[in-house]
Amino acid sequence: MCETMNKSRTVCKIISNELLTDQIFEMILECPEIVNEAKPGQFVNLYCRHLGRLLPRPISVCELNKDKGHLHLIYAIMGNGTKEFSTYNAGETIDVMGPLGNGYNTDTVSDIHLIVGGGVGTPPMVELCKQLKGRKIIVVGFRDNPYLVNRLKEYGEVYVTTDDGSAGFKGNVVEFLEKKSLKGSIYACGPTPMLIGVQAYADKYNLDASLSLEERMGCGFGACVGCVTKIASNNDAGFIYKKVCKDGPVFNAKEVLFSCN
Amino acid sequence: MCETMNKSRTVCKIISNELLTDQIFEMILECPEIVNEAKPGQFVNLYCRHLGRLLPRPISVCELNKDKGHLHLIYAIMGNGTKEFSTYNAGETIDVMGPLGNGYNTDTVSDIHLIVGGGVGTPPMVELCKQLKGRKIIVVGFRDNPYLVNRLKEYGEVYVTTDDGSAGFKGNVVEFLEKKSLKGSIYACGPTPMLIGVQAYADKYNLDASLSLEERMGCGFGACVGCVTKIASNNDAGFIYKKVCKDGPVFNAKEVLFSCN
Amino acid sequence: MQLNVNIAGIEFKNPIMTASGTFGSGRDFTSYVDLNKLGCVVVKGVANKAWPGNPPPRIVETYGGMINAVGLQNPGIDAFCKEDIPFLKQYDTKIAVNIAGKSIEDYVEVAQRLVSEDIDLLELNISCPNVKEGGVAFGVNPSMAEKITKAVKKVANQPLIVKLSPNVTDITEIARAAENGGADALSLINTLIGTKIDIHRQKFILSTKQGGLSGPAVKPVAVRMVYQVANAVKLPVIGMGGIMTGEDVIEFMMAGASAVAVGTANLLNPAATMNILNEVKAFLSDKSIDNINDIVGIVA
Amino acid sequence: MQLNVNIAGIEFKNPIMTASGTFGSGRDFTSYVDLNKLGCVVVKGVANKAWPGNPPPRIVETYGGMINAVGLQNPGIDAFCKEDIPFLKQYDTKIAVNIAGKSIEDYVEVAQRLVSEDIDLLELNISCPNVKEGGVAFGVNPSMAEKITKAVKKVANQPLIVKLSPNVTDITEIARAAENGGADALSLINTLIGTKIDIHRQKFILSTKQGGLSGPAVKPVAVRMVYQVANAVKLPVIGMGGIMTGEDVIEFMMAGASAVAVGTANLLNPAATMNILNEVKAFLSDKSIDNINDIVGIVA
Ligand SMILES: Cc1cc2nc3c(=O)[nH]c(=O)nc-3n(C[C@H](O)[C@H](O)[C@H](O)COP(=O)(O)OP(=O)(O)OC[C@H]3O[C@@H](n4cnc5c(N)ncnc54)[C@H](O)[C@@H]3O)c2cc1C
Ligand SMILES: Cc1cc2nc3c(=O)[nH]c(=O)nc-3n(C[C@H](O)[C@H](O)[C@H](O)COP(=O)(O)OP(=O)(O)OC[C@H]3O[C@@H](n4cnc5c(N)ncnc54)[C@H](O)[C@@H]3O)c2cc1C
Ligand SMILES: Cc1cc2nc3c(=O)[nH]c(=O)nc-3n(C[C@H](O)[C@H](O)[C@H](O)COP(=O)(O)O)c2cc1C
Ligand SMILES: Cc1cc2nc3c(=O)[nH]c(=O)nc-3n(C[C@H](O)[C@H](O)[C@H](O)COP(=O)(O)O)c2cc1C
Ligand code: FES
Ligand code: FES
Repeated sequence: MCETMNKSRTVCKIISNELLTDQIFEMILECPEIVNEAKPGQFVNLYCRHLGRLLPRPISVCELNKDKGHLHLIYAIMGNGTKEFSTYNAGETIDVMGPLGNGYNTDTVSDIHLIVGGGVGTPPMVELCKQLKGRKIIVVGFRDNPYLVNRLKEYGEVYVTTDDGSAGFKGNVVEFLEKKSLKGSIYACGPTPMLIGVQAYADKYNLDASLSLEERMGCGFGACVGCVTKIASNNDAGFIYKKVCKDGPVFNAKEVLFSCN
Repeated sequence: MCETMNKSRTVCKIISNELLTDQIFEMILECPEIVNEAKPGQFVNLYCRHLGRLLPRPISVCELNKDKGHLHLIYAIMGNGTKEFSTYNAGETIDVMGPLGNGYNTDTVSDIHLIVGGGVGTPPMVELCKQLKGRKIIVVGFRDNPYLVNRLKEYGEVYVTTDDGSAGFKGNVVEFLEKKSLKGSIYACGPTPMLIGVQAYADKYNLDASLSLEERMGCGFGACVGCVTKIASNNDAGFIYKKVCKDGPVFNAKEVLFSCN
Repeated sequence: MQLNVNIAGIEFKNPIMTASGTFGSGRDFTSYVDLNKLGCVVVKGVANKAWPGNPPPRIVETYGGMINAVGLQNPGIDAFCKEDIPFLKQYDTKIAVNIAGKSIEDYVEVAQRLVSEDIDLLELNISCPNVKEGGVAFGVNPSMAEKITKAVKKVANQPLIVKLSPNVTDITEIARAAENGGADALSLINTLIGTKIDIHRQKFILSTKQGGLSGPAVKPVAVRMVYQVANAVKLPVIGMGGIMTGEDVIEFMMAGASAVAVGTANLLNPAATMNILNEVKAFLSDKSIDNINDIVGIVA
Repeated sequence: MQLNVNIAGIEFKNPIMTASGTFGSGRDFTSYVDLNKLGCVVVKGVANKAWPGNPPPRIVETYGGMINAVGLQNPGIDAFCKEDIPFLKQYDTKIAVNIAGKSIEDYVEVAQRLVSEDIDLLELNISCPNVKEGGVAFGVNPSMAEKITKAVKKVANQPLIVKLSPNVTDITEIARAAENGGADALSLINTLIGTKIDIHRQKFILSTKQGGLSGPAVKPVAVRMVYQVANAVKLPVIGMGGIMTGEDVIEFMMAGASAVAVGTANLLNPAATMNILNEVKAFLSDKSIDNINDIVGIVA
């Protein structure tokens, strides 16, 4: 538990902040303490300078460069906060807190690791692939423009899907898993509809699956009980709310109850 | 009237922003349009970047460099907004609106112009002295550290007063006027207690006096009716409220009713 | 793209109005704003006689907002009719006159005086927190609100908007009272009562101790109240409170506002209404929404 | 420099408390905050039984603030007594338990259950806007407020703070009702009801449509209400609503608060209370104020 609790808000230097592809940026931060501690699947809080925007923006650890003490983050412009981040320049600073949450278990022994990323759920897969031992099959889906594909290729076979068929398989990642009937221990991160599909797939073929969830956050470190998700339980209601920021963001697929379940 | 009404908020480049003396900064902005139009005694609105701080900070025109299109402003750190300004660097930008208000009448023919500045009421006196024709006696008062004295010396005899006697005459500017029984057309800017003293002095010796007033502003261009001051009137109440930002900030001393009058 | 909206039988070319007291009668804005492009100009509150307003300081900044205690300084209805109506009639926009008063008789007198003037709407300000002697009392008490609405409606020649106070336990109660009194439309919110202390001088900053809070800080409260009121009455609702962008306009309209008013934003940037109008248009065209009326109250 | 304050007979080492629901029971803060340095920890609202809380999304950002609709998720009083009280008793600070309920009986049950527990104060939350079935109704109706205060006071073994809602026409009315009911102190403000719409998806962001607005945006309303209440009752007042800095603490105390609670700021920076405490000390020493109690209500 204490891996989420060590660092308060700190000021970090921006090493670079570059456009990767349409609306997608990579920001590299100098923060050796965070890098030393962080695990794949954990995230950091980024804070805006616009002091009308008080709440943290949670962004997953994408890659850790322990030698340089560099933290790589990849983010999509989704609203005003991420738009603001995209205007930051190298040499400037940003307020960061982390690492936060519980990441993926990277000690699992499995014949095949099935890495499944969708959209901005893809970035955390880079550090995960780096740390996982064994054979990795990597399936990443995008609406249109794929990114990170070459970086992922260093760690295993990579399959790309796009909604519009402009690159790789036309369709979504779950359709691709079915089509190729891929089996293995699943590690997934992406939009909720994708995670629901992955959960069903894992259930159908009785595969282990770890899902990284998203929810709106007030604090990111467990204090506000804002970021909850339904987790199956034996109580009367059949569920309890657990905190995505602190109990997750990675949960066992077996225990997650999506609201349409 | 239309001199106050031409320019909306514009983004200006900061040429320099340097500490002059304890808590006092000079900011030079590149804004040829404003410089071309501005008159001594007018002011500009500066806007903070901290978007929790929405209202303008009115700052007087200190000096106009028409050749370069440079506007010189001198400001004291008085609160969070001016503290924020003091952190800005050359090359960055700031939102500015102006010139605003009605400045001093610089066409007055008078044997002697008596220029009286107190504290951060001193900066507007630089451009005023530059533009006024005729003999100028300049009296400037400070709590302790004087500034701008050398720049003012280019335009006339300069007398300095300090509250603590650390430089020049020990006492305030009005005491100095009395002591030297200085006479002439008065142009004054400074804290309210000083202006009240100047008003009384002008009245006693029947001198013309223009006073530049300060009030908290919501807009700076006449829309909110927030920045009013009591002006003598023949109505039942004996006064009407006029807008400092638009009807002033410079008023004839004869018509100003300070609240302790 | 259809932007025009209809409030109580008056057709605005677009839903962007100015909030009373933040735009004067438009004179200070002519270099920044083409008044012809506004849906409606709502003028600063005007009373039967000239009012001096409160002593300064009248304005103080707060986090994401401001507090004002102007206290309805105004030249009185006669001066207003003589100077401001002819000025505004030069422009192709609608005119709403915001009425201030200290007693029912005061309000009625102003409405009466406007019977034969060429203006489009009346807005009854029963919610100004900055005048001790009245106004606000009408806005927080349902039976008073109904009574004053009735009295003004009886003499009024133009459709009557009643402007509601947010400083109440249940705004729908006051909204229904105004509806029962015969209001043709409702506008909300006026300012929230707030204050700020100068901790160095150990005193209130405003001469009146407290004043009215406006600006983006209050928007969540305003949108909530617009939603509540739009779902409680049949009257068209004019939404305001913290509008800074075109997206804010869309939010108010989706909550149930048929038109909106821009207030504090005018003070921070005199060209605000024009920027906001452009942003509204851009949003609609981006989402392929042909008629802005289609989004009114779409969120339920 | 004397920082200690006394609330209803309980001596705090300084006036800095945590606002209920923004600090859990302190566990998530131990790496950032030395709990021994706090005047008092006010824990997250606890009910007679475990409550699940509202579905997500529960949180949304607004300009200078946030809206929450947590809905008082809590493990119930038994789990709380077993786990949280022993945890907090490790520290040299005071403990206030914030009580949530849906009926008078619920509230009474929790107070009763705490009679023999080693805690210092009770805080009665009759102002949570996020639970449909009750709570808030007690906070907006004076006779209900008095009744519930009386009922809880009758069984309570610790001094009773009553926490007031800002969503009322006249907060002094509710304050006096709580005083008449036997409250030992009052705390205010709870959150303002507000909402935000996702204009792209055309729906409310929060699962409950509306929630409670907090953060610096609401401070002017909070300071105004603290001033009003402190001047209307004899009870000590605990001020909160948007405190971000030591200067904000001073402002609340000058308005009449005998102690203050830091809420949303804890979420934005877990070390907030410690920074704020240092800023308070710096202000007092800068102004040569020896006893913080000397500034309470100094602005009149
Ligand atoms: C654990 C976690 C890890 C994430 N990792 C990444 C990542 O690596 N790369 C990436 O591009 N995005 C990631 N996201 C999503 C990212 O946090 C949001 O896209 C971002 O907060 C949007 O902020 P905004 O100001 O641009 O949007 P706005 O809509 O303007 O934000 C308003 C508020 O809503 C919150 N919000 C909006 N969308 C989301 C969302 N999808 N999830 C959580 N909060 C949201 C914001 O944080 C903010 O408080 C992650 C989210 C979570 C919960
Ligand atoms: C016409 C005019 C010309 C001025 N010229 C100069 C100048 O040349 N140099 C200079 O140093 N100062 C000048 N001032 C004063 C300057 O505007 C204030 O010191 C400044 O606004 C304080 O801002 P702050 O954020 O640091 O203080 P804060 O107290 O944090 O400001 C909070 C709010 O109060 C307002 N405010 C606070 N003090 C004053 C004040 N004295 N006058 C008006 N508004 C105030 C601010 O604008 C802001 O809206 C002038 C004021 C006026 C009205
Ligand atoms: C400086 C100022 C003056 C105001 N004067 C009036 C007024 O005369 N009559 C009125 O009904 N409302 C008045 N208001 C309230 C506004 O019309 C509006 O209801 C409120 O400010 C909320 O909108 P905003 O947040 O966009 O400013 C005034 C507001 C401000 C800021
Ligand atoms: C996430 C969150 C949860 C809250 N939960 C409670 C609660 O359980 N009981 C309560 O009395 N107040 C609760 N509040 C209200 C706060 O205690 C406080 O009154 C309010 O947030 C204003 O203070 P602030 O602006 O400093 O946050 C909660 C506030 C927030 C932001
Ligand atoms: S974001 Fe606050 S508990 Fe998770
Ligand atoms: S500051 Fe708005 S009228 Fe002067």
